[in-house]
Amino acid sequence: MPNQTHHEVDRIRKPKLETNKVRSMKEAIADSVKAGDTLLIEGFTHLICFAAGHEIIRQNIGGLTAVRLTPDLVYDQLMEAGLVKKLVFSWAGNPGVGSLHALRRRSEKEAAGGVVLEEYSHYGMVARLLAGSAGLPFWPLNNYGGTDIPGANPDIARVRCPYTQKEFATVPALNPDITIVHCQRADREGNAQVWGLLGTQKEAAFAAKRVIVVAEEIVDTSLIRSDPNRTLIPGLLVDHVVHEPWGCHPSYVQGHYDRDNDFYVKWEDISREVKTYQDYFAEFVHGVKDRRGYMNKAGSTLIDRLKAKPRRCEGVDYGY
Amino acid sequence: MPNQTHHEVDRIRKPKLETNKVRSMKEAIADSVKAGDTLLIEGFTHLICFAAGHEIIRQNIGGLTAVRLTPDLVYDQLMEAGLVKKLVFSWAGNPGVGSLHALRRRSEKEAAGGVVLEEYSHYGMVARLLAGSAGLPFWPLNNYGGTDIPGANPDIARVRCPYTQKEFATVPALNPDITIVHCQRADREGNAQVWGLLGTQKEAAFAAKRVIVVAEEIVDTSLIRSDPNRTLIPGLLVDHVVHEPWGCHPSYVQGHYDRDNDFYVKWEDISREVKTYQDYFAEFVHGVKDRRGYMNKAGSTLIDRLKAKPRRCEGVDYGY
Amino acid sequence: MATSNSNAYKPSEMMSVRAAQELKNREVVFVGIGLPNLACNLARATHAPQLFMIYESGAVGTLPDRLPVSIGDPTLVTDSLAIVSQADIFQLFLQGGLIEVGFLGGAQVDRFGNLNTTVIGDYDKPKVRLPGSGGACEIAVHSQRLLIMMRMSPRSFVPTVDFVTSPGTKFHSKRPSSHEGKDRQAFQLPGGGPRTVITDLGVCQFQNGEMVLTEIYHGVTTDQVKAACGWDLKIATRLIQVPPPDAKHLTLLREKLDPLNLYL
Amino acid sequence: MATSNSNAYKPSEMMSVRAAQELKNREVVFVGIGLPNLACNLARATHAPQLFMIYESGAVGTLPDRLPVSIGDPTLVTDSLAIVSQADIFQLFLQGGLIEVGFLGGAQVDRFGNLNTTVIGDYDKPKVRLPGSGGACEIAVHSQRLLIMMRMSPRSFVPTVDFVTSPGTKFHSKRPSSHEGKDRQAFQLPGGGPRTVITDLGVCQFQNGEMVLTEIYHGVTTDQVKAACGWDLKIATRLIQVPPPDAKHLTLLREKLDPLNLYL
Repeated sequence: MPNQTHHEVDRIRKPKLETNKVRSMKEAIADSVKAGDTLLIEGFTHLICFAAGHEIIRQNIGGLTAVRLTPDLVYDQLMEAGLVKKLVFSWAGNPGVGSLHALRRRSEKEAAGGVVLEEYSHYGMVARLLAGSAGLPFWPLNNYGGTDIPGANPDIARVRCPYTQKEFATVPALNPDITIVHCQRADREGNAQVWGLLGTQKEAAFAAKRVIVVAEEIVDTSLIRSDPNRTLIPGLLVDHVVHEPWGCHPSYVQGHYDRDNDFYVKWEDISREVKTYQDYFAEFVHGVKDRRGYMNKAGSTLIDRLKAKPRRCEGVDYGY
Repeated sequence: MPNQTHHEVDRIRKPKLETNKVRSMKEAIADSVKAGDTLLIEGFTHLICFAAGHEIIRQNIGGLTAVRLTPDLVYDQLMEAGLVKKLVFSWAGNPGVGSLHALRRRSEKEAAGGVVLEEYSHYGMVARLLAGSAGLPFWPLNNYGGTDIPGANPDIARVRCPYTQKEFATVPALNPDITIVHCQRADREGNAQVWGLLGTQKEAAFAAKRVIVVAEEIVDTSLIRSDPNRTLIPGLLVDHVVHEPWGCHPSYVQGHYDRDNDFYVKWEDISREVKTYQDYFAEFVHGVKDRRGYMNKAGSTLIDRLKAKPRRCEGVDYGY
Repeated sequence: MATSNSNAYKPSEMMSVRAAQELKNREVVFVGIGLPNLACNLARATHAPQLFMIYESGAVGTLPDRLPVSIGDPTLVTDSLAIVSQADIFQLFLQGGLIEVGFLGGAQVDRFGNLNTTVIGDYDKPKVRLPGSGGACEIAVHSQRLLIMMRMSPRSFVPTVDFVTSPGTKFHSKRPSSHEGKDRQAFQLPGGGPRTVITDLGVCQFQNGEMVLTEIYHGVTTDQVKAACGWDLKIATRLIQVPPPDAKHLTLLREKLDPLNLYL
Repeated sequence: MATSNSNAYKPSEMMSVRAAQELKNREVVFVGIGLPNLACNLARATHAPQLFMIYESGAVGTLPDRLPVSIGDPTLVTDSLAIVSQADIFQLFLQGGLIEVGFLGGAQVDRFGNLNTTVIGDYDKPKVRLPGSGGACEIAVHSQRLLIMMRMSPRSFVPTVDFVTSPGTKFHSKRPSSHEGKDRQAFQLPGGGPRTVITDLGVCQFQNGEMVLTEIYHGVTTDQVKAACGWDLKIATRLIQVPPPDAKHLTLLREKLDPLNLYL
C-alpha cells in the first residue's frame, strides 16, 4: 500500500530571521498549509493543537498526507472532513477510550473517501523524523525482526553494519511540508520553550519545510534568553507565531490546563455516528470563527474545571 | 594506526537503583576506574572535572585509553603522568592558547612512552557516542568526503542508503568503561541536572559501562523532581556520586565559577618543559590529598576572582 | 467495606494482583496504560516501593498522584525524575537495553507470544482496524523480560494471529514468509522475549518457546481454561493453585489506585 | 586616539574588517574563535545587527558581553537564544543544512582551498602535531558558503597540503588516492565549499575551483603577494584595491571588541 518515492532531501535551507512573525491562526494556516501538503500537527497527548486542526477544516484545505505517531481526535476530524488522502502513523486511537471512528469508516472497507494507510511503530516514526531533521535520507534502528510490519510496509528496508556485518532495519526520512507545534511560550521570532512531555516536537520542527509555532503566551525575547536551555525550537526554523491560549483543548498544556478526559470519553459517542459528528462540526468548528469563539461556546465551567493549579519550580543561575 | 576490534556491545544492562551513592572522589575513582580502562572525562570547555583527573594521577591508574572530543589540559596531565597508552580524540590543544606539550612530546617522534592516536572530527566523536548510547554498533553521518581523514583512520567505514543508494560515512560505537561527568547539582541517587553547555554529557553517560557523577551541590531528590526537564543524566546509569565544589577549576561551571583563562595561558609555560610540569604535579596533584587541599593551595583570591555573579532565571509551572 | 467485598472480586483485580507479583523492587519497568499501570502501582504500594517506572511518553521515574488516564497524563510529569524526548526513550532506554520489564497486551496472541494489535482479518481489507503497534513492537524486541496481560477467549488466544505486530518466541504468521518458525536469535532480537502471560483465568509460562499453563486461579477449572484457548493449551504437570487476592491488595486497588473504577 | 592611530593598523585589523564585509545581516554563521569571532562581532556592531551566531559548543543566537576567549566561554551561554547538545549542533544545524556561512583557518591551504589542521610532515611521524579537525571537516562539508581566514606565507599557502583535514573545491592530497582531482559533487558534499579567502595581503575568490587574487590591500604589491604564496597564484585582470580600514571600525575593534588585545 505505501508507495513513497524517495526524493533527495533539499538540505540547503534558508533560515528564517524576521523579527515579528505573529499572525492570527487564520492567517498562519492560510499562508502555510497548502492543499496536498504533508502535514504534521505534533504532540504526544501533551500540546496537541486542536485549534490549528479546526482552522484547517474551516479553510477546507484538502488532499493532505497527515503524519503523526498518534493521530488522535483532531486527525480523525480532518479525516471526517474529507481532507486526508493518506495517513502515516504508528498508533491510531482514542487513548484509553476507544477507536477513531472516521478512520475506521475509511479503512475497514473500501468506501468512497477511503484513506491510504502507511504504518510504522512509534520508534519507526521517531526514527523517520530523526532522519528528516538530521538531513539523512535514512535512519537505522534495531527493530521489526520477527514481525509482519516490514511485510506490510515496503518502505522499511535493511542496512548492514560495516563493523559487525549484522543487519538493521531502516526507515526513510520524513520531511513534512508543514509542522505545527504548540508550546507554553514563544517570542515574536518563534523561539519556543516547552516543558513537560516533549514528544517529537524538536525533530518534527527541524525536519519540516515550514513551521508554525502556536503559544499559550507570547513573551519578550529577554525571557527566552534568561533560560536558554529551555528553548526547544529556535526561531530560525519558524514561519509564523500564533498566540492561542487554550489552543490545545481537549489536549493539555503543562502549567496551563489539564487534559479534558471527559471530552475524550464523550467523543466516543459523538464520533461513532456521522450525524453527531457533523453536528459537532457545525457547532464547534464551522459554528465559530476561531478558538476564542470555541472557548466562549465551551463556557467558563470548562476553564474552572481544567485550569492548572500552580506548581512552580525554582529558577537556576546562569551567571559567570 | 587505529586497530580496534569491534566487539558486540553488551546491550543488556543492569540499571543502578541504590538510593545513596555518595562517595569521596578517592573512593569513587578507586572503585570505578581500572588500569587499562577506556576512560572518558567529559566536558566541552564547560564542566571538565579536573579533580577526577588529578585523583587518577594520584592513584596512578595506567594503561588507559583516554577518549574525548577535546583532550585538553587534564588529559595532557594524564599523558605526562604516563597513564595513557592511546588517545581517541578530535581536537587536541590548549584552546585559544597553544599546544598540549605532553602529547606533542609523545607524538612528534617515536619516543619511549609514545601515545597511540586515533582521530576523528568532532562530529565523528559525537556520532561514536550516539551509537554507543543508542545500542547500535555504528552511526551514519554525511562527512569525510574529499579528506584524508578516512585514509588515516580505517575505523571510518561506509554504508549505502537503501533508498537513495547514496553512500555515507560511518563510525563505530564508542562505549567507555568509565565516564565521568560534572554537573551543577545531583541527588544522592545520581540524578544529575545540568544547564549551560551540554557537550556530549548525556551520550557519554548512556554509552558507558560505569558512570561517576561529580556535582557542585548535592540536593534533595525533591528539588530534582520539581523540574524534571532539567535532568540530563538519570541516576539509574550512575555508580557513584561525588560532592566536589570547584571540582572543574580551571574549567568552569555556569552559575558557580568562571573559566580561569589566566591559568590556561600560564599553562603554556608550565607544560612546555618536563621539569616545570613535574613541579606542578608535585605541588598541586601529589602535594595535596584532594580537591579541598588544591583549593586551599590555590588561595582565596582565586575564588574571589572566579566566583560567578548571580544571574538567576525564573522558574516555570509544572501544575495541572 | 473492603473486607466484606474481598470474597467477591473481579477478574481484572485478580489479574492486577497477580501481575504485580511479577515485579521486583528496583526493577525498571516500561509501563503501559490500564491494567499494567495498576499492577505497577500496586507493586509500588506493597512489596516494590522502589519500582522504577518509565512511560513511552518520555516520563522517567514517575510518582503519579492520581491514576493516569493516558500514558501522557500530566500527573506523570509532575514530580518525575526526568522528562526526555521520545527519541531518547526509544534509542537510549529501549534500544540501549535499560528496560528490564515490558508489559503488553493485544487483540490476539498465539502460543509463541506473538501479539497482534494491528488488524483483525486481512491487512489490506480488515474486518477491524486496530490502533497499530504504537511502541509495542520495540517493547517486545528490547525488553529484557516481557509480561503479557490479556483476558483469555478463543477469539484472542488464537492458533495464528492475523498480523504479527510484536515478536514472541518464534515467528508464526498468516502471511507467506521465509521466516516462518525462526526464533528470536535468528532475528537477533536483543530482548529476552515473553516470559509470563497473566490472564483472567490463570498464568502461563513459556517452555521451549511455547505457552504452558502453570498456574490456575482459585475457582477456575482446567476445562474452563482449555475452552477459553483457541489451541490445545499445554498444562504443566504441577499446576499451581493461585489463592484469591487478599483484602489488603483489593482495598488498595479499589480505594487508592482506581477509586473511579476506570480500569477495574 | 583611535583616529590618530587609524593610519597605522595591523594586518589582523585589516583582515577582521574585510572579513566582516563578507557577512550579511540575518545570515546564520558558524563562528570559530579568534579573528572570525572578531569579524562576526564587528559585522554585528555595524552593518549586520541581526547576524545570527552559532558556536560548535552548542550556543545558538549568542549575545556575548565580553570577547569570548574560547568557543565554550560562559558569556556565550548567558543571554543566548538556545543551548543545544553537540549532537544537535552537528546533526540538526550543520548536517541539517541550516548553516549559511562557515569560517575556517588552518596551518596550510592549497589552491583548491583544501585545509590542513592535522599534522605538518608525515601523518605517522609528524614534524608538528597540530590539534586535528575539531569541527573543521564538517564545517567545510556542510556550510552553504565557506570563508577562509589565513595569513599568507609560502609555508602556509602550499602547492599540496600535508594532510587534507577539510575539503576544498577539489581533492588534492600527498597520500596516494584514487580520489585525486575529484570535485565536491563527486563526493556528494552538500555545502557550497570555499568561496572567499581573506588573507593579510589581499582577498582571493575561487574561479573554476582555483584561488584567484581578486583584491589587494592598500600598500601591498602583487609581487609581495606572489612571494607569500607557495604556488604561482593567479591574479584577476581587474584587481580591486581595498582601502585601509576606517577609523570607526578600528575604534570598535580596539576599544570595544578586543580591548585586551587578545587576537588583534
